Amino acid sequence: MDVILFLIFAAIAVVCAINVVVQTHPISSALSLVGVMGSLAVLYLLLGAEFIAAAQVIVYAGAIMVLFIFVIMLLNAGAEARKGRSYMVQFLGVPLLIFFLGLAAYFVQRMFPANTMVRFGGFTCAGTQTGESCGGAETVGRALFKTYLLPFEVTSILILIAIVGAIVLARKELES
Amino acid sequence: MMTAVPISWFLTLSAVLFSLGVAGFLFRRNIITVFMSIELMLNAVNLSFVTFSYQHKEVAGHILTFFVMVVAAAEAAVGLAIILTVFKNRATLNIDDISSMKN
Amino acid sequence: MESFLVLSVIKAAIVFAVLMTTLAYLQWVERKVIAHIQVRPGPYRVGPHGLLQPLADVIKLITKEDLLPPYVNKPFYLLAPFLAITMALVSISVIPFGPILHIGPIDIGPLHIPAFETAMQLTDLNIGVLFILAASSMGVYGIALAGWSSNNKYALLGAMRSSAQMISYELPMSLAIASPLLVSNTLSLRKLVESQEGSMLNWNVLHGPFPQIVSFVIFLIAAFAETNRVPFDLPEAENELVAGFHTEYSSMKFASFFMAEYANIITVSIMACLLFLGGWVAPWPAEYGSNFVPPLIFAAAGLIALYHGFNAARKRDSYTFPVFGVVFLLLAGFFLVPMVQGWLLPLFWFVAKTGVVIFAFMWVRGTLPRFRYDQLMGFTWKYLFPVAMLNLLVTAFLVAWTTK
Amino acid sequence: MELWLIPLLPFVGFLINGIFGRRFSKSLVNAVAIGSVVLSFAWVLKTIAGMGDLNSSVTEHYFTWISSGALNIGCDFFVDRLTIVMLLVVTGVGSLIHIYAIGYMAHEGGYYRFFAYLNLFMFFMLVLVLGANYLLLFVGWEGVGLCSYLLIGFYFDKQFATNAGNKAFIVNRIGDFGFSLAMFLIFRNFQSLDFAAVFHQAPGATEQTLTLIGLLLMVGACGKSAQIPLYVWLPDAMAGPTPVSALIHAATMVTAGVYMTARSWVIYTHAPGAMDVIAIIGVATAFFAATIGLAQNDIKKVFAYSTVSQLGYMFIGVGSGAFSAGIWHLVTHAFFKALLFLGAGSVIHACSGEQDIRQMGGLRSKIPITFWTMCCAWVAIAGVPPFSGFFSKDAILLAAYAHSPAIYWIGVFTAGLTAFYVSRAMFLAFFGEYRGHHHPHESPAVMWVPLAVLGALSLAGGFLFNVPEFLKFVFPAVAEPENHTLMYISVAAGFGGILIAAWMYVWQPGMADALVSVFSAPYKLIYNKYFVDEIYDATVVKPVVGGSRLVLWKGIDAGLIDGIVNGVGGQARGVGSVFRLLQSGNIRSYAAWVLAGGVVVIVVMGIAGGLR
Repeated sequence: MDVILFLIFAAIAVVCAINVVVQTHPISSALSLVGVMGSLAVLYLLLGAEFIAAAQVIVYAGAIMVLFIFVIMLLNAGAEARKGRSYMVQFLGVPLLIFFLGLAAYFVQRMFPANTMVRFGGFTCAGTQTGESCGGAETVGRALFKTYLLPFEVTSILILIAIVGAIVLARKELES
Repeated sequence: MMTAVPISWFLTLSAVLFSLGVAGFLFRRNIITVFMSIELMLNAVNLSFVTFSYQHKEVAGHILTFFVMVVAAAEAAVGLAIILTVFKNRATLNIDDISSMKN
Repeated sequence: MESFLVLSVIKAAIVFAVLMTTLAYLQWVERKVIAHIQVRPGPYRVGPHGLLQPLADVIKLITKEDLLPPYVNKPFYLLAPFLAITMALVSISVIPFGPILHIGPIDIGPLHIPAFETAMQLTDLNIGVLFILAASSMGVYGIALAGWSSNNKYALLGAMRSSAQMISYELPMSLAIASPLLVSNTLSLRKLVESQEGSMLNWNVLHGPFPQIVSFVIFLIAAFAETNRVPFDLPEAENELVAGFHTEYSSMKFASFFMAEYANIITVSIMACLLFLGGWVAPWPAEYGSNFVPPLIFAAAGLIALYHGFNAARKRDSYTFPVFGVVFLLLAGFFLVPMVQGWLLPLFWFVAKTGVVIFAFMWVRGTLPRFRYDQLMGFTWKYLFPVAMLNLLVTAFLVAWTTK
Repeated sequence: MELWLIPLLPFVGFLINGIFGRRFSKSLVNAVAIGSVVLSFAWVLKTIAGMGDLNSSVTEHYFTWISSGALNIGCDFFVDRLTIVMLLVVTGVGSLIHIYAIGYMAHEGGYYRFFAYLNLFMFFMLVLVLGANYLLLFVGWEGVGLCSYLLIGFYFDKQFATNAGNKAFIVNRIGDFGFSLAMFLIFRNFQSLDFAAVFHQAPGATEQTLTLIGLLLMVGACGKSAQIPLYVWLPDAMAGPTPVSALIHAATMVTAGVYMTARSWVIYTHAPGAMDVIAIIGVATAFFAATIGLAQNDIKKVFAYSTVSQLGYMFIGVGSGAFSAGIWHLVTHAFFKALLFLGAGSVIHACSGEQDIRQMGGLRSKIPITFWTMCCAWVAIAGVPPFSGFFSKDAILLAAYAHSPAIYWIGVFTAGLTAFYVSRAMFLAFFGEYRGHHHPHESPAVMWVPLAVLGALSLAGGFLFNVPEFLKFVFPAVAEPENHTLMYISVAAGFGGILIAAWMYVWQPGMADALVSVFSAPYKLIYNKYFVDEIYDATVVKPVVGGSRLVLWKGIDAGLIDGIVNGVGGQARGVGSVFRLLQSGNIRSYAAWVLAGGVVVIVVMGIAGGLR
């Protein structure tokens, strides 16, 4: 059951990711990215991270990607032009990328023996009663507002700065 | 019938997604697409965070993922604003044309 | 395992059927309500009191020519309505309609089903609220894509407007949802309702350290905007942009947008009912005779119908009203059967409360004029959002204060 | 008993006015500023009432401010009889002057700014007075310095005002340097800065240590209380608004040095050498300032030098062991000098900005209330019995006589000079006929009511507040010989001064000019304040400025530091010119390089076995 779920959504994620890369039109890429995020959300559920899954959909798919699509629609940029290709990138990038992927996969296999398994609802940790996943809103919230309170506050400042910066950048100059 | 998934599969998937993100970054010219590839990489990293979190029976990974999301949101806001401004000034989204930082 | 699957399939089928009919008939109800607000009969020809109007509409929409304009971006043009309707319907899957049922052993000839219990709900996520929020936030895509892909400036403008509006109003909506969650201290919709058990005074709108009346109002306003309804129906402001994002759509695709809108209305009304109005909880406990309210209502309705039916003045209704009257009286009797009361009464209260909220939607549509776009945005960012934030802060403070 | 409330109230006033004052109406600013100060005065009274018989001192510990190693400094407040006297003077006179300022500043710009600074000053002054250890005292000490700087330079659009502010600040730095050295020394010897601990251990320390500490403290006191050689800033400080001159540069801040010296009486009593130095400096200052005061024509300058001279008296008092007498003179001086300044302010206000007494005259009939109130201060400062100045000055002189008769005689002569120059100012301003051009007008009630109150105080202050009696148990008793002849002598000196002034400026007008033409050389000398400013400029300021310009700027900064920086930059450019070849300006190639780096890192880690 879990394996099936994993395989289905991993496949969706990979296909969508490839689509992100190969599609020429930004909107197609954006929607494929949304697909990746949705399937990742399901995988998070499989890993017992309910809250993160919900946040993934709400924040990433629901807000960030909508922003992207907005911009793409506003600029109404068509398919990208195939010009000014930098050969260095092609010749350096492709082999490097393959090598990198191979390395990563190899080390992952070497470092994580197959005896550590993921089961649905298997994510339990101290402080949660049996049956309730550790990734629920309660435990995450506790960790967020107790252990990681300071980083949390700092991120709020970060968001504020981002808002101001975005407004300053995107507003049209009044004098002109 | 419940059958479990090896944890390494998740990490491998994350690696694959990450490499795809890098590929997008390297081979795409549309600055928005490049930006989206960055988001893709971030997602891949989030997946590995959550996986490690599962492995160590720790919630810290989730917190980290949460922060990555927040940062991604901020980044998207600012980055897209920058893209808008660039498009306003140069009427292009081709990343190879935006190379005024060269010497 | 299999039993779980079978049960889920059955429940899904029931819910889907009911939902679809409701969608169809909701439109009839709306037209009737608006009509009576504007002192005119409304749909009247097709069937008694136009009761078959929805059927006719469906047939019309299906049989209409499904034209595909040139210059549209085909895949997205086709994807958009599908996305819209899916995201609208998917949130139903986590909504509880009533308490947990205990169904005794059933023996029908050969097949024997042992006693089991099941919730009047498809799935009980313990993050149900977040799920619904997520679904509603995904709903933007349908509209945005529709507007963009149909390659028409009115459509694009409408899409821009509505997605901007939905994103903007999602913030006060989420804040308004968050405060009752604080009061009932859970994210699961079922637990949410169970925390409001008892009487009217335990409903979140009245109960808690800080009655959630403010967030209830905010939630309703934001809901109007979320569903692109009057007075926030900028996306389909006929006089400005022909029909907004679904200008280029026809027949069934158009219908699916329509259904999506009504499905959203139902969803938000149910949300309001669950979050603030105590779901299927009776306004006052059964020992004070709340169980006799529905039968009385139905009986009264039946008697009125009969009276009018035998009133010679109304020729048209001389057949329909008696039928209605009898049906209502039978229903009234049905409510008194103890065996079914267990699920019928909660369902009644649930439907009643949701109906009230939905009626509010139609009432407003019949009453209020449309906002100007800048007013719309200014309203949410300048007033709604701060008030919601303040309300959330006060609630959080009081909850923390009282639970310590 | 919530001592913290006393300084906090003005601070709150400062915050409110400082932040929102710009938007407030004047009446609202007044309400906040005066209200806060008056409230803190009321709280002082309540505190005193709560202390019963005031023989036991009260210390309140709020929190540990600094704690590092042996250094452990708490934020403590401390009240004993001495503190009470200071509190009453600061808050009482302060309140009166605040009220006066309403009228005086009515037509000035930066209204809210002025009152915010004034409140801030009150806060720091009260911290200074209440602090239970040297560091907290120093905090207030620096704070009042800051406020004095801000308020002297209040008319920051006038060059001389800003210069005066800088002068005050810099000269005070010298004194503060001495003070901080003294604190280091105290901590090194007594491992604490708390008054209680220090004074408990002080008798045990060797005499030269105590003398050194005392002298360094005295340097600080000289800076703050404008004693030779650091008095030069005070006359220029009159560039500030007159209420400031009255509050900060006459009544309260400048007496901080005296307070500090009296507070550390234990140290001084065990270091007689330091005390002698203090007494000598005091008498010298008193005499020189008085002589300068003889020839000044700016009414505020006259009173400024008179302030310096009176401070000298206080130093004589504390220097000759009569701490209580010094504090007594501090109190009475606060009354009559504040009154003199406020009166001067009222006169200036009346003559619409005219400060030169040669341009006044005959104002007695035009602004009678101001005249009569100022008369009170006049008789008080001239030492006419039985008014306040007479008592305190006499107590000091008697103590000085017991200490060394020479100081006494100079003091008496100075008393005569004091009487003379104050009378001169009064006669020139109020008698004869009006020589000015503007049309004088009496000040509003909000200005003359405080004058009247201060007038009553300077008349009756002497026998109303018998400070030495009040402080009997705080300081060691000094043998004050009941010597009536000495008393008569000083009184005679006072009357003599007045009579000579009357003779020169009322009965025989033109006499003064004749004298000036006769004694032109000494007149020029004192008219130009002994050229002290010029001397300092030549000997201290110019060398420092020139040296820093030549050595520090041209040599070290431009030569050495910039050389290093530019050198590094040059190297970097050299290296960069090599790597610049990599910079194609193509983001994606950069990304490719980053990827290459990542791959290398992974490989290295794998080889090194980091990835097990």
